[in-house]
Order: sequence, then structure tokens, then C-alpha cells
Amino acid sequence: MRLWRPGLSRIVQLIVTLWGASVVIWSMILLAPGDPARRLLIARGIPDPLAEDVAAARRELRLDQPVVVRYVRWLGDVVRGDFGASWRTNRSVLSEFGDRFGATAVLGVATMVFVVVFTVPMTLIAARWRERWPDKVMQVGSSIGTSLPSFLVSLVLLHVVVLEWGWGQVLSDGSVGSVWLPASALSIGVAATWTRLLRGGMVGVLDTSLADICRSRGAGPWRIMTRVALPNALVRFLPFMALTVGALVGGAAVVESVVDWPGMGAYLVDAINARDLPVIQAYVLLATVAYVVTANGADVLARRLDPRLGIER
Amino acid sequence: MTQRSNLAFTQSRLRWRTTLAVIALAGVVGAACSSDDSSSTVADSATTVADTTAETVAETVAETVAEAAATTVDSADNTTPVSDPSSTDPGSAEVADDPLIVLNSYEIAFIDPVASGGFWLYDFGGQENLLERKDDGKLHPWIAESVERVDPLTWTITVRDGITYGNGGEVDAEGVAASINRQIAERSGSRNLIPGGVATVSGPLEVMLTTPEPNAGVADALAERGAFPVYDVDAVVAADGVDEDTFADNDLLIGTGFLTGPYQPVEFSADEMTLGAYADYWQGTPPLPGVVVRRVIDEQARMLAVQNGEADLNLYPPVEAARLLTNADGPQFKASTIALQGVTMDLNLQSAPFDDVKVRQALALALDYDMLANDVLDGVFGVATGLYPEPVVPGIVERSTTDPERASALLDEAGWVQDGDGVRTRGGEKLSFTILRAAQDPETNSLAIAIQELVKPFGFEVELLTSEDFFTVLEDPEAWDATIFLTGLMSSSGAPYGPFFNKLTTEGPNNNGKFSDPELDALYLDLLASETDDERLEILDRTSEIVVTEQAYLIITTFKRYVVVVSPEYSDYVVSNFRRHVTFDTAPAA
Amino acid sequence: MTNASVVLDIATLDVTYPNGTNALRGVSLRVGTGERLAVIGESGCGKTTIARTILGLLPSGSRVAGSAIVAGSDVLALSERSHRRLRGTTIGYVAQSPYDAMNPLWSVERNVAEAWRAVGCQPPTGHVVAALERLGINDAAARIRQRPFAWSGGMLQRAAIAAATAHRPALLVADEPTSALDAELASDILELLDSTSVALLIITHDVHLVAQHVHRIVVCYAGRIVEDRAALDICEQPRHPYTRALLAARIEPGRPLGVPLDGDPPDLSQPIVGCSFAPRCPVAVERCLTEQPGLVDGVACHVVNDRG
Amino acid sequence: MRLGGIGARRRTGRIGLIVGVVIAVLMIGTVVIGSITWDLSPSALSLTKKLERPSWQHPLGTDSFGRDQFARLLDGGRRSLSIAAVILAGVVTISLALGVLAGLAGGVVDSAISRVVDVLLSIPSTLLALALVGVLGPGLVSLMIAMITSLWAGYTRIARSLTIAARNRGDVLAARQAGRGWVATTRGHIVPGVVSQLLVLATLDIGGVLAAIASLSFLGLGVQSPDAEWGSMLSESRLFLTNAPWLLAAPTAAIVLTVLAANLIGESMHDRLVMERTR
Repeated sequence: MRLWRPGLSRIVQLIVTLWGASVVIWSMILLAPGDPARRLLIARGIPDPLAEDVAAARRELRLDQPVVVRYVRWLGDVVRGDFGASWRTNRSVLSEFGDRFGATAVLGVATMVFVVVFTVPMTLIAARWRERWPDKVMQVGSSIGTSLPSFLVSLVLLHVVVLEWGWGQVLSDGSVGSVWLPASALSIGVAATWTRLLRGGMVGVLDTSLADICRSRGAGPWRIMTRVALPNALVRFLPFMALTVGALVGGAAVVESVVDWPGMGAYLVDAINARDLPVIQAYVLLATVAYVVTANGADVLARRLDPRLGIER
Repeated sequence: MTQRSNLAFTQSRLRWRTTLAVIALAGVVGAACSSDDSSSTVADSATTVADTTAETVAETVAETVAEAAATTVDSADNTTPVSDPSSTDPGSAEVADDPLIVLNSYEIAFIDPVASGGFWLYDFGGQENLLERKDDGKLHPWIAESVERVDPLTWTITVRDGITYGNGGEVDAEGVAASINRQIAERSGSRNLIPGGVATVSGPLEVMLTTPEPNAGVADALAERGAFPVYDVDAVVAADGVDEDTFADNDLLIGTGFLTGPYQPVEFSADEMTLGAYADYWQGTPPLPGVVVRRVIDEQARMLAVQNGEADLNLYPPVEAARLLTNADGPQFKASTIALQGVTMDLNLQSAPFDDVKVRQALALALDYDMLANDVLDGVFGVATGLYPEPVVPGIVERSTTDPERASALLDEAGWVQDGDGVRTRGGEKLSFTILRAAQDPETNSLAIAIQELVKPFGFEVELLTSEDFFTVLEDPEAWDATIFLTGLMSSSGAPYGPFFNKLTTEGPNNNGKFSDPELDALYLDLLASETDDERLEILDRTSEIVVTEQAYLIITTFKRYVVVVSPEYSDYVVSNFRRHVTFDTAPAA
Repeated sequence: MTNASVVLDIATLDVTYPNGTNALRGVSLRVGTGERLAVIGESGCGKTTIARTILGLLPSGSRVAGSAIVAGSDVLALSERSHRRLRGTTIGYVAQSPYDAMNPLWSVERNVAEAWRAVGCQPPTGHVVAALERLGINDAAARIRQRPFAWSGGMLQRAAIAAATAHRPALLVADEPTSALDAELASDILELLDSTSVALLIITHDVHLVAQHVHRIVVCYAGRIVEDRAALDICEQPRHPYTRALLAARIEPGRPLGVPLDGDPPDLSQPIVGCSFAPRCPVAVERCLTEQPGLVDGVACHVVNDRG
Repeated sequence: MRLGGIGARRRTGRIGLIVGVVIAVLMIGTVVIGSITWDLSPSALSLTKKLERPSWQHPLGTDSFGRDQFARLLDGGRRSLSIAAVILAGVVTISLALGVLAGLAGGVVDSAISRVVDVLLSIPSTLLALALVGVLGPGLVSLMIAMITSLWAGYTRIARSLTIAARNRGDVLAARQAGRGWVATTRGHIVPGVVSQLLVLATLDIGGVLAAIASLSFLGLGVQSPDAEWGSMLSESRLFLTNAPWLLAAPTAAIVLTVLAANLIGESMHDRLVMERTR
């Protein structure tokens, strides 16, 4: 059996996919109704501009050039790391993101910590007493958990915990101290999904002869759970965890804007409301790159850890 | 202010502490001063990072500004900083412990006064104009000691002596003239108010402003928010570098002390701007250590934050807040005394049904203005009376009236027949129209929903449109029938000139209904040439009569007040009629 | 404690799975010290259930009656915890597929060492390497660092045997230990199994392969033992009609039992009256359908036994 | 991607299905019967009766315009459910057409469609929907376009692989040999199977789609006032949570219960399908 490696073809395919994504994302600007130059000015707070302002904006947006040229120049800039400037602030989109990346990173890490801290014990308990009441409670819980839209959870937390009980603050400052609120709102749905899937994965491993072998060696149920079932289920689960990253970048945008978390997600919603197209484009593009890289990385990692996965497919 | 909010402030301060240090350093080094001074500024800041008590932070805001300013002036201009402000009013004796925390819904994108949207510092005590319109509705001297019209084309501005920019530089005639000329040259909004205006220095503290045509609006223009602030043009241009076409980046302007106001920007990020007190401010020591303007988009979050003691002022709350804030010990809902801005419904004269004056008049008469202001908008807004609110144009006659019978009669006359209480028809065509809303504004949304329901009994069928690209839709005469948005006939500083031209003249860029009325065009020229208040009153009254009653070109649905929710600490806060949310006088309740 | 020389003593064992399948119906068999026994039959005959019962790996909710005494303790009467103490130490187990028996995330060394760690101790230094070398792995010291996917099936099965016999169990249960291997390797593995344990119970479908390695063969059909005799006797002279059919069929891995038999094995969720094999039996008489034959002289068949 | 252990959930799955169906029937029943029998208008203002508590006349109270909250809840439910139905119908239609086309045509057509699918799947779907609504401007049509765009690719990929699998199936080959044309064979033998599987997937997604509609409308990017929708009702009345909590309770419960019901039904249908396939 040969160790599976990410081949050149995979990398080429990845680049082609990302290029395709860049075409799709850039083309969104063409879908936007109305004159982009006017939209730029509206985004800058000039709703009723003079003709000369509009003309200047048209030049700024290179609207006088053919579509293909505009795309190619945009792509050229992007490849060099220049995502353009926000229509509202005229600042480089990357530096706008830079200001907010910290808060989003804190939220992302906290959410993952919450999810793992919740998921792993719950899954162990559910799989240990499968088909018994802890498992059933967990299944009902995860059904409900996946049905709670995160904006609702954050709304309820904000009102009950912050306002009624006086814990924490309404205006988050993006620090670790106030991250619990958006992180819990974001993690409930993810944790519910993960618990369900990971439980399925663990049960799957427990039903294999590997688990029987371990039992026959005299290992106790917890040892099998923690040393065999969980690690193996986690490896198979890695690609799915990466898919969660994709779901999180969307979910974070909603939650961040509900609880006023000063991160990139709230900034995106803000940009959407102001139709700040360069920001929207850059955000979606960067999120796509992050997502694709994470997903492929997780896939590669999982196959490295358990080469059988590559063969089964 | 509660403990929590101190903490919040401290934390957010900490985040930007490093930025501040870097900016201070850059400013100082950039000005090529002695390296000793610069390192001490940074060291001070660094000490504060470790020390996180609210008091220390608050003090440091003031210190840093003063220090940075002092250093910059020292090095760049080689003059001594003004240590003894020449103020007639010593200001508040006590300095409050905590900065004022203001929650704003808009993004403060730019601070260079020529940039679009670069007017925000006017609202928060940063920018000052030559003249100010106080809450009595009248113009008063501000940076100018006086502004006089010496002949129809010439104005003399006398600058108050002893005023300094935040960087210590003195405000003189040269600086004022440079400010005016840069604004006219590079900002279209300013240029439209004083087209062709040229400012020249005629004495150490005297500036002469000439216009090619008679312009009665010059004094008002000089008081206009964001139009003609006085600032250190050299500092801005130096920060801007070489590119003349654009404006200076915020990062480069922070800490340059280019403004004259009591609170000057020391930190800036897209979501938060910190203004530090300018210790050498000309009217005295500012009563607050600083002002933090934080952008919180969500209107409920702004409400809750003040309720939770995390902020002091919530700007742009929804009118419903008046009903919600009933606890006398909690946050208070405050409104300005004058309802200045009009929420206007423009009618499209280019297509049916509003090409018919009778239908326009009927619609205007069908609306119950009292109900719109008092029931729909909870009495927070003022009842519409005509084009101009009475307090700003004293003596103007009330023109908006409600007369359901006359409205129905007019529609009958116009040939629109109502069967029972259904939609009126004429020749098989329904009497229906669309109302186009700007998506952003909650009040216009409420009004549109209410109007839709209120005119139903008269046989109007209304469809609400929300358009993405509002102004592009407006240009297409077939795409809309009526539109509602916040754009009164008064500028935000209470002057009628600009809005008159924009909305009521044939050439006006915001004449969305595209009416062309020779009498209105003539009245505009009369207004510009007018010299006395009585003359002006007569012109504006006649205008209101034409626009509201005789032709019903547009409908003022309500007058909007500025409303603010204040924390208990600021229970005696007075809401400005002219958008000056933070002034030298703003301080916690005694 | 019937007999110290009996390592495994199963008596009237009856097992019903939670889904209602009555997989074992009154099975009795004994394995003495040093004895090697093969249980043979088609899949579904209950042979694997015997192994799982001994090891305590039946799914929860299974109903078990009878007794299964391993080295003096009745595993059916033991608590789960006490049963677990027997596993690994008193009962060793080698499974069918060596690939599935190895945790893919661990090195082979770690996998073998698990035999010690699972019961709360550490393998003595060098023990794992020595055991593997004894079982014919060359260069074991270097290779054990590799992970299982780098090993061949035969090598992995040796490693599995090393793990199963780590504590020199009194009884080694091997469930189809060679089905994943080619014939030559299979023979090697069987020899190794011979050499490692005190007593051996092999579960298999391949009678020809095991015949020369075991002392005795037990033939299972539909949850019952139909023949229980010395290995050579059975191979040379099968007596039960089913055994005869089984031997006549050239059984190859992955192929169902071939030509000589018509019909299907009975539905195990229903009670079976008479001989389980009667419906398919070419020599069945009326009595076979009504009366269950007992094991007489190692054969459970009315026809054969009556003939004498 | 779903991991194993499906069989173990069989019994719980059945209970889940029953609970899901009961909730769904209750919700849909209330919306349908309510829409017919409840004669208060969801849009009629009653400015003297703003923010009234629940009463016999207004079982869920009135909102800040004095509109009957129960009527709005019914109206919103009708709207949410029909939007979700339109979106999923659109997704199934598009993916059926493209997936079957790609699966049958093969070659350039197949690789072109597959590449586009790959590209769209590489963009996180929630984000794509959010961004598209942002670019197109808020509104019902934008919402539907955005949701369909963000969902069709996954379905197309599945439709394509189902088609390829079906192409070599016995009945299809037999039909071809019997001289039936591709169109007839496709319609008779391939499409029904693909459609049924896509519909199961769509059931599984109803919950997510409903939640997404509510989320986007809550952010002001979906259904626009004065039209009622559960998410937008929440954002309209969240200001009154302290003074009029009943305004939030009803839409919240409606969203959670509907999504829960949809998820329970979708999951058990999916499990059933997986079990059938593995058997």
C-alpha cells in the first residue's frame, strides 16, 4: 500500500477551481442593478451626485473599458494581493479586513473550542450508552440544536443573559472576555451537527471487527471509546469538519452583525447593506480560498492518517 | 457611568493603544523634531497600556493630544504652543472623569473636510465654522467675530483673535481664506452654495469673499454643516502628499491637529473614532476628557447598550423608543425642539396619475398630517404645515391641510370613479400608484406603510417599491409614481437656499418629479438677491403656497426632529436642532 | 470444575440474537488442554456465534442459555467486568481480516503492545520484537515502527497472533484466521497457531485446509452440531449427509456452498422441529422431519445412526 | 457527507418521523385553515391599538402598527413555506435538467457542467447567498435567485452521478435494445429515479432553506415590509422585546418548530434511503 500524496494534478485542479470561482465572484458586479458608478457614490454617502462626480467615478471603476479587460486587471491586482479599495472609505479592503481579522479569529477559535468541548464528551456518552437514554436524549438534543437558527440564539442570549442577568455587555469589543456570546450562538448548530455525525462515526467504528479485537484483548469500553473509536471516527470526520468552516463563515456574518461583534462578518453585512462591492467580492473570494484550502488540506491529512480512506472512495 | 462601561472603554482603548503610539511616533518623526520628545510620547503611551484604570486612560487621552500637538507645533512651525487660551468664557471648571461615548449609526468614512461625507466632525465637536446657527435658529459668530455683506457681491469676514488649531498654529486670515478656497475648489457641495466665490486676505484677521452674482445665502453657507469649516489647510495638504485630486487619508490626518474644535480626532478606525480634548481650546478647557464615537449599525444594539450603561448617547434611535423608555431613572428619550427636516413625497409629473394636478391635490388633501406625525410616528415628529417649518421661518403661513371630502370631490372631478369602497377607475384604468422607498430609512418605511393604508378608502391603490438603486430608478419616468425620503426644504443647518435650487427649480438636480414652474425659478433668483428677512419670508411663503396648495408638486408628510436617547448621566442633555450632537457645552448632568 | 484438563466446556448452549435469530440451538462441545478443534460450517450455521459467546462479544440484548466454561469459569454467569478479565489473558482471539484487526492510526508495535496496555500493563522491553521474530517476521525491530498499511496481510496476521497470544492464553479462538490469505500463507499461519497455544478453537468453512492441523472437527448446521469426530476420520469417512455434502463441495473463499445441495438453510428465526438438515437431505426419512436426532458416536442423524 | 451508524438509529428515526410529521401537519394546517378562516388583515393598520397584549380578539397581540400579529404570523408562514417550495422546486428542476444532460451527454458537455458545479461548490454556500442578495439588492426575487444559485450545484452533481449509474442499469439497457429512443428512455427510466432521490435531498434541505430565509429576512435582505415573514417579523419587533415579548415568542416558536419538523422528516427520509441503498 502506497502512501497517498496530493499530486500535481490535484493542485492544478484546485487552481483551476479557484480561478473559476474568481470569475463567478467578479461577475457578481455585472449582476448588480443600476450604474456601478452611482452605486460607488451612494456607498460614499453621495446619493444625488453631480454629473462630473459620476464621470469621475466611472473612470475610477474603469467602466470605460471592456468587461474582459476589467476582469483581467482586477485578477492581476488580486494575484498581487491588491483587492482594491472599499467604496465607502477608500481604504484598501485588505487593511479594512486586517483591522477586523483579530476579532473574527478570536470568535472562530472560541467557537471551535466550544464545539469540541461540547461535542467530544457528548459523543462519547452517546456512543457508550447507544440506544439507551443518554443516546436518545443526545439525539433529541441534536435535532433541536440543528433547528435553532444562530441569529435566534444570539438574540435570546443577548436579551436573557446580558440584559436580564446582567452578564457581559451588549457592545462586544472583540476581546476574549466577551466572545462567549457569539461563540455559543455559533457553536450550538455546529456542535449539534457534529455530535450527530461523530456519534454515527463512532458507532460505525464500534461495529467493526477492530473494536471486537480490542474488546477481546481485554480493553474496557472507555478505553475502546477514547483510544480507538474516537480517533478513528475523528480522522474520517476531518473532511467534514473542514466543510463546517464553509458554513461558519456564512453563519459568523449573521451572528456577528446581530451581536455587534467587530469582526469581518459584521463588516461584510455592513458592506452588503451599503453595496460596497469590492468588499463583498474580496470577502467571498478570500473565504473561498480559505475554504478550499482547508477542505483539501483536511482531506489530504485524513488520507495521510488513514490511507484506507483514499482507497475506499 | 457604570463600572462595566469603564471596562468596555478601557478594553477598546487598549486595542488601539498601539495604533495611537505608532501614529504619534509617525507624526512626530515625520515632522523632524527632536527624537527625545517623540520617545517620551511613546513611552507615556506604553506606560498606560499596563495601567488600565479608567481614570488614567481618560487623562491620557487629553495628555496625548496636548503632547502630540505641542510637539508637532514645536517642530514644524517653530512657534510656542498657546498655553494661555484667549477665552472670554473659562468653560466648565471641572473635567469629567470619563469620555462621552456616543453611538452612531453611520460610518464616519472621512475626516478631510473636502471628502464626501467629511462633515462628521462638525457633529462631534471637531469642526468649527465661521458662523454658527444656534438653537434659536439665528446665526451667531463662531470662528468669525463678524461676517458682513458690504455690497451685493462682497462679504467681509473678521476672524476672532487668538484661536488656534489643534497643532498650536494660529488661525489667521490666510488660513481662513485657504479653507474657503479649498472647499470651493474641491467639494461640490460647498461650491454649489457659493458658486464662483473667491476668498482673499484683506488684513491680518480679515478676509474678503466675493461672488460673481448676488448671493443672499453666503452667511448661511458659512454656517452650513461641513461646507466651510476652518482648518489648517497646510497640515491637510502636507498629510495628503502630492495628489491634489483626492483627499487626505484618515490615518495621515489623525494627530495632525488640523481642526479648531474642543475635541479632535486622536484615533480612528472604521467602527470607532476617539476624539481627545484639546486643552488649549479657545473657549476654555473642554469639560470632557474625550469623546468616543462608536458605530453600531444595529438600532436595537444601540438602544440596549445605553440601557445597559455601556454608552451615553444613542443617535438616530427609532421613534418607538419614546414609548419604550418610560423609566424615569433609566435612559431618556430626547428630541430637538424644532422639527427641521421634511420627509418629502415627490410626485412624478411625467406620467399618470400625477400628471393631473387634481389627483396630486386630492392625495395631499387625503393625508391626515396630524395622524402621520402623532399616531404613526408617536408624536416624535412634527405635524407638516407646509414647505418650511414655522420656527425656522417665523411667520410663514400654514399650507398643508386635510380635507377628505374635497379630496374625494377632486378625484370625482378628474373622472376617477369609485364603486363602493374599492379602487377608483377611469376608462378601465385603476387609480393606482407606486411609492418608492429608500431602503435605509426606518421612518420613511413606517410612513409609506401608513400612507398605503390611509389612502385606500379614497380609492387609491398603492404598491410599495423598495429599490436598490433609488436614484437610477428616479431617472426613469416610467418606473415610479411617488417616492418618499428624508430631504427637506431646509439644509441641516437651517438654510433654504441649496434645497430650493435642488428641489424646486427647473434645473434642480433633485427635482425628481420634473416640474418646471417659471414662477418658482423666478422666486429662486429673488431669494438669492433678497436682503431682508421680510423679503425672504414673502418669497418662501409664496413658494410654499405654489408647491403645496396650488400645484401640489410635492407633499411634505411630516417634519422630522433630531432624537437622541441619553443615559441617566446625561439627563439634561439638549438635542441640537442643527445636528450639533457634541459641543463645547456638552457635559454630564451636575 | 469438571475436569482440569478441559479448557473449554460448552453445554446445551442456546443463543438468540436481539433480532430473533436463534443462532445456536443446544450446542455442546469440549476442548481439552493441548487440543486443537475446528468448528466447520457454512456462514450462518452459528460457528461464529460460538466464538462470540466465548469472548462475550454478543450484541447487547442477546438471550443466552446453557453454560460455557472456560478454564474453570462459566463465562455466561460472569459479570461483564469479570469476563473482561479473562479476555486477552485466558482467552486469546485472532480475527478474520488482519487489516481490520489493526488500528490504522497506530504503528504495528503500538497495535501489538495494546495486548498488554489493554489489561493495564506494559509489554516487557523487547518482547514485541521477539514475539514477532518468533512468528517469522524478519527485521521486526525496524518494521514495527511502520503503520499497518505498510505490511502485507500475512505479516499482519502474524502480528495479530502475537497480540492474541501475548499472555499465553489457555484457549485461543481463531475466527476464519486464514480466509484473507492465500493457501500457502494460510498453512503457515495455521502452523503458527498450533505452536502458540495451549488449546485452539478454529472457526472456519474450509475443512480441507484445517484437517491436517487440528485433532478434531465439529460440523455445524443451522445452529446445531451434526457431527463431532476426529479430524482424519471426518475427512476420510464423513458420516452425516451434510458433512458429506460439505466435503464434496470444493469450497473456495467467497463462493457459496456448491453443487450437491438443493434448497436453502432453514429460517433461524423459527423453531425447527426434527433434524435441521432434513428438508435438504437426500436420504431423509419421515422421522427426520419430526424428531430431532441426538449426537450418537459423534453423528446426529437418524438414518446414519439407525444404520449403525 | 454522512458517516455510518444509520441502522442503529432506525427506531429513533421512526419516532422522529412521527414527531416531525405531526408538527408539520399542525403548522401547515394552522397556516392553511388560519388563512381561510382568520379574517383580520395582516396589513390593516390600527394606530390606536399599537403593541396590545394577546387577547381574544388578537390572540398574539398587535405590533407597532396595531396590525394583528396572528394574521401576520399566518401570512408569514404562507410566504415562508411557499418561498421555500419555489426555491427547492427551482433547484430540483435546474439540477435535474443539467445533471441528466451531463450524465447522458458526457464529453465536453459533461465536463463543462461538472467544472461549473465544482466552482460553485468551492464557494461557501451561505456566503454566496448572502453576497448575491447583497449585490442584487434586498428583496424576494433576489433572495430566491441567491438561494437557488447557492444550492443547485450540489444537487446537479448528485443528479449527474445518479444518471450515470442509471445509464448502465438493466432496465435502461433493455429499453434501449427494445428500440426506444434516448428521450423516451430517459423520461421513462432515468428521470423518475433521479427525481425521487433529488426530492428526498430537497426534503432534507427544507429546514436549512427555511432558516436561511428567516435569517436573511431578519437581516433585512429578504422579504421586505410591509409583507410579513417570520424572520422579518422578528427584526421588526425585536425592539419591543422588553415591552412586548409576545411579539417575538410567536415567530421564534414558528421558525424553530418548522425547521425542526422539516429536519426530522428530512433525516428519517434520508436514513430510509440510505438503508435501502445499503441493503
